[in-house]
Amino acid sequence: MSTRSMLGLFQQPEPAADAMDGLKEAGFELGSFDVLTGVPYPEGAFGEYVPQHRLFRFPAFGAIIGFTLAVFLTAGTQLAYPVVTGGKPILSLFAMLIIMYEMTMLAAVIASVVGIIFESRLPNMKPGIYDPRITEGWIGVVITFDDDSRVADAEGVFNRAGAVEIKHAS
Amino acid sequence: MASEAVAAQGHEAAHPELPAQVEAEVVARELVATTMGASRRFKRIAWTLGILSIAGIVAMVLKWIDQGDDSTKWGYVAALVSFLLSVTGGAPMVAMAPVMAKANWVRPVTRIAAMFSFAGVVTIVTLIPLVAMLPPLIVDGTRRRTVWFEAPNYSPHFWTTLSLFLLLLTGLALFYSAAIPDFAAMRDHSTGWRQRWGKRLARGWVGTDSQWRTIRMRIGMFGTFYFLILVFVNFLFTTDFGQSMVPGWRDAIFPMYHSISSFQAGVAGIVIALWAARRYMHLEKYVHVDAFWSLGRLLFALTLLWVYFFYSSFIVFWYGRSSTDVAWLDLFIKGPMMYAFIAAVVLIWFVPWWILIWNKVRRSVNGMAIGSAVVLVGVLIDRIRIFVPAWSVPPDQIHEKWLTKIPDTVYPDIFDILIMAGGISLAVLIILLMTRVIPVLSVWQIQEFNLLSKPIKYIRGQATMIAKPD
Amino acid sequence: MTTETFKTPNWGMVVDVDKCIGCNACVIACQAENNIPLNTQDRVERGRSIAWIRVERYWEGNFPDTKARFIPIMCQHCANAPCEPVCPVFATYHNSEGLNVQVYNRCVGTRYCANGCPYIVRFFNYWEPVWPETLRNHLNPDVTVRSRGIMEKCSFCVHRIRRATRTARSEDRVLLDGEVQTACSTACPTSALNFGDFNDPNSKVSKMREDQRHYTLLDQFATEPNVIYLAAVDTDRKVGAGEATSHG
Amino acid sequence: MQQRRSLDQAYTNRKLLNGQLDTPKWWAPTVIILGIVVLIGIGVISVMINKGLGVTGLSRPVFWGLFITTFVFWVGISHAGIMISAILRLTQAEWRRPVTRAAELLTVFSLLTALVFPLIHAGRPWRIAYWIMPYDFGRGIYPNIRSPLIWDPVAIGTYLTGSTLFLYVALLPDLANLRDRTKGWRNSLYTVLALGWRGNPRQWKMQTVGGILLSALMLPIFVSVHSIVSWDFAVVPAVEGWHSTIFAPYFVIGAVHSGVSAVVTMMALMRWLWKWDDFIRPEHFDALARLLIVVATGWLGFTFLELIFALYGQDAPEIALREMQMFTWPWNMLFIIFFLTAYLIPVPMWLFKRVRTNIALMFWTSILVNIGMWLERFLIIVPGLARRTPFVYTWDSYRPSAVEWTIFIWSFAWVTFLMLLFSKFFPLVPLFEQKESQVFTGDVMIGRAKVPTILREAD
Repeated sequence: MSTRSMLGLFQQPEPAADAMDGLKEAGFELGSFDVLTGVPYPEGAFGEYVPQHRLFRFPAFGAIIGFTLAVFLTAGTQLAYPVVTGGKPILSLFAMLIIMYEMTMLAAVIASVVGIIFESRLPNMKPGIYDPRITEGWIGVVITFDDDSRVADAEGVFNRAGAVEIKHAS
Repeated sequence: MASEAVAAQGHEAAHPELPAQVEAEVVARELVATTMGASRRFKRIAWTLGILSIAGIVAMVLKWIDQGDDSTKWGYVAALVSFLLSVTGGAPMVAMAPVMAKANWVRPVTRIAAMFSFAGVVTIVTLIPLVAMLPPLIVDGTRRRTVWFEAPNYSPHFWTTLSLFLLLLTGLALFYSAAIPDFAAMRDHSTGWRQRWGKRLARGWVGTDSQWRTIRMRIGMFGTFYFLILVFVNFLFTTDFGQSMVPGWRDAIFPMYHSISSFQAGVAGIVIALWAARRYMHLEKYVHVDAFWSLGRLLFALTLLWVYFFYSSFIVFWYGRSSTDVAWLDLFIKGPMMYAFIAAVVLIWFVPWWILIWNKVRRSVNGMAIGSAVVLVGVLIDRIRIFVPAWSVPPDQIHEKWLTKIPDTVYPDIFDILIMAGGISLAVLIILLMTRVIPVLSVWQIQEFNLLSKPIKYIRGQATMIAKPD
Repeated sequence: MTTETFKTPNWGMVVDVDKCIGCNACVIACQAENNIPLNTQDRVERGRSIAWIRVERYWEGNFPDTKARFIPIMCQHCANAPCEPVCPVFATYHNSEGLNVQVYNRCVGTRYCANGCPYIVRFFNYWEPVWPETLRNHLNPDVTVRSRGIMEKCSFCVHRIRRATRTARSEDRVLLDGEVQTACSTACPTSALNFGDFNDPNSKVSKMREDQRHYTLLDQFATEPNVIYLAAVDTDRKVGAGEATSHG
Repeated sequence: MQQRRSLDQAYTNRKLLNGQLDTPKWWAPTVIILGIVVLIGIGVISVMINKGLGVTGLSRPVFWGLFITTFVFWVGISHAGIMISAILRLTQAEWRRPVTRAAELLTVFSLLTALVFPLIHAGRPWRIAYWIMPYDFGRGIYPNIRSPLIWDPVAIGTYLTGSTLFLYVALLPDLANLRDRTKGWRNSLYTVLALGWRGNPRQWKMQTVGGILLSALMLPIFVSVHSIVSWDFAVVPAVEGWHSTIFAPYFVIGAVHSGVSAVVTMMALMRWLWKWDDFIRPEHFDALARLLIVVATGWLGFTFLELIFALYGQDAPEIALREMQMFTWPWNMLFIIFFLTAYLIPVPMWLFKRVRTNIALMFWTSILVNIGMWLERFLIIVPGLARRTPFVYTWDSYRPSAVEWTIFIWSFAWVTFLMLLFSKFFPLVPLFEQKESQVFTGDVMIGRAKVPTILREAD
């Protein structure tokens, strides 16, 4: 079915927050509307839902992968062709530790970057309705409808809150 | 933007995570009240500690009579001195650094940290026999390897003692200069001898602007001094009472290693003291979980730093493998104290690292207390595994280029055990008694804390507003 | 064949400093044997001369009663060679016969091994080696001509060892003591340089190393060299064990 | 502390995107000139590879010289980025905001430059593949992980990858900003790069949380990299001046010293070239200089320890080496310059607020520091090798050849070139952080006093 969405633009945080409250009162469920800002405001500044995330699992997972890889790589490459150098053991743990450490950290970093991208639901090549002025300090409240019947209420809320402009998209 | 919001709703409903704002006057009264009287539990603990410490002192005298001629037997005392130096010297430093960095969370911690420097007395007491045991610079005609290249004989004995005294004095000065307003508070809210002493020590404090300025200046000044002296003491003690006892032990990082684990022990000590104060003196209202959280992050960082410093010396010795390097490995790692070494690594690094990596633990009071206890034990064992082998090297080898004959493990005799127990309990006792003399949390710091950090409502959300005056 | 006959040797050298007269014959022999490029004046001035074995000269005592002391220095083939573990590509390693082997075609020329060597017996080819026309045909076919950009050092004439072993194997017998000789040891007129197998208890070198005069160079690095020196007898001081005297 | 100055976001965009949207006049000619220098440098490098290392001034026993020194120097500079962006982020220092990205950039580009040196410094650079990578399945023989020269590429590779990703993640909101400001092909480019960023709470939360997470992860890497570089030297017992246990932290803190100074230099240039006076302000220089005083003094302490324990052993060779390093021509001259420039001149000057807030003076002092820190590495590496050792008749000084100096200069041109090229397409100052600081800092009246405040999210 055609979900259409609407974007209300505000110049100040206060009215935007009012609009969010209004939408809540009007009984739109929390997931359906969201606030777009050009600046990270303190969490919950607009009374929006607090996004849940599992970011910290990614580095842990990555670290485990990296460490295992490193163990196999360091041990394997030494055992594959054991060459004695300077009376050091074939598996010199304290040299291997350094490589293991680096590879663990590398995998952890890569994994957490993947995690950050994924948890912010990116890449998203069809971001939907948007306005460039948001990056100039305006604040957008975007709402999506399953049925067109409720568009009017939302529009009313926006106007009452003092939206400077309202954009529609389907 | 922010300022309007702040101006508009500066004083809003309290934030769930931060406790309600307490009126300054209430703070003063309640905190001063904590010093009054002593519960039966307190008395019992104090007596036990007292008896232990006396036993320790007696044991030290007996050991002196019994083994006063054999320096190889005094490794455990050296380890004890190092441990006490670490904790009592490290703690005030840990409290001072964030103060100078204008960190807000540290304000409830400073007093309890500064109290540790009183326990520094014990360090000096236990150092006395050690100084007597330390071989002179010039052993049978030739100089032994020290940092005192051309200095007169017995310079290490003199300077180390002096610097330790200096550390103690600076610590006390630091404590006192930060305590003056609280003495004034006692003068105003206390009774009996406390009030009289408060009056005497407050030195006519009324809190004028100039008085505040001087106090801040003094804290900054003494803090800087304290840091410099602490590093210097660590350097002298570790080289004169550690490295120079072992032929061919040349470890440039060792003083830094010692300082780092001393900061670690200091943080751990503070956390435990804070935990006890919160638990038994019912100061939950003032000691927020935030303080533990920040200390937790600090402790975690120091834990990683410890393993870094250790590894950077270890890898050089292990890889270089020249005669002196091999001697080091044989003496300190796989030598007489191998199991102690493993225990130290587990307790200083592995366990705390694995505990403190979880934010849940860092944000929990008891979890932090457990972690810190582990660290403290670990540091003690680490000192033992370093200083006991170092002292157990017979003096006749002192002129060799590197250690050829690795000494056997020296196990503690009854004297050592008593001395260590006594020394530590004396230190604890001193801190305990101090809590009867002055509020365990600095009154004015708490007041300032409440003044400068306010939970506010920002548009629709919650935030903490922290003022940063220059 | 029993294992007894083919037990792996541990090649080493015993240098009797007392017998060395500093004639430099060993240096020339090595130069010729191992295709070492000529040390032209410019190379020596730039400190880029290559000499797998060199004879160091020290003066002892003050004029007029001065003594010249000579000590031949070549790769010590250390059991704990500091040069080996630092090589990132295994271009130098320790083989089963106690030799410190340089693998020319693995070397990428990081020169880290040279920094690691306390005896400074490793050499880098800064230029492509060139010989005058007359010398081209004198090159030893058994020895690789090292291209530029790689390290080289004394190999205990490993090609001679290999050849001797091969002949022994083909004649189905054990290597005799003294059958393998390095270029320098053959050239030495006073037999100050003696090459042999330390694993064979009856070999000449094994007997010589029992001498009470024996010592190794720079023992503070605990490199356990396979080159043993016998101190000069007429003085109780070992020639520069660790501390070098006035360099003339 | 941060004087709060209310800046309209549109204005912030206009000013900070001027590098991309209306490029300054000087940009094109500068880039062309630098490009020519870079080309010359590359030419010289290829000549050296073609002719062989004979063209350098290296000899025996000075096998390592200017190249390795410069390698260590650039790795040191690369420690600016994480120092500023990670440590200051974790300690929540507000004044870090305008410089974080530039610092991370410096990290990435100086690492790219540093990597070149060990490779061209090898005798046969065309064969380094099996040094860096365990690819040689044919022979089944792989790199020797016991060698510090294997630890290096691993560590630097990790650091490089990590900081590049860190840089990109922190770039996302600004890419979205550029996407909104541009038209045509650039717009489509930025649209792709911005991955469809809209700035909803979830994305912002990931920015902040992820930033902290990445900082916490990058910090240990940052420490490990220079430690491992220092172990290249420290694990060699044969060279007296190198075999010291303190090298790892000593190098790291020295690296921070030079890196942060390099950031100061760059900040001054950015302020002058792009006219960002509103964003890069004296108080930032002030704060950085305070930091530098602490770092430099700590570094001095380590230097002292290094020296004391070098002499502590009282072995003849060690003392001889130090004698040469400090009191014999030409090293003594270099040593004096090193000590003056690295500490004695800049740090006392920074003690005065008038100097700390004077951008020109900060610029020159920070350059002095980096001269000094380069000399420090030189004085560790070269005299250590050129020292007089037993049983060698060649111990001689080392004079870098013209080729080496050219490649040395090339490295600076190369880094600047990359920086300017980047500045053409991406903002050097993180816009969203700039705006964020506008949101998160304020003033409050305590009594009659106007006190600057910081908002902390209630976590």
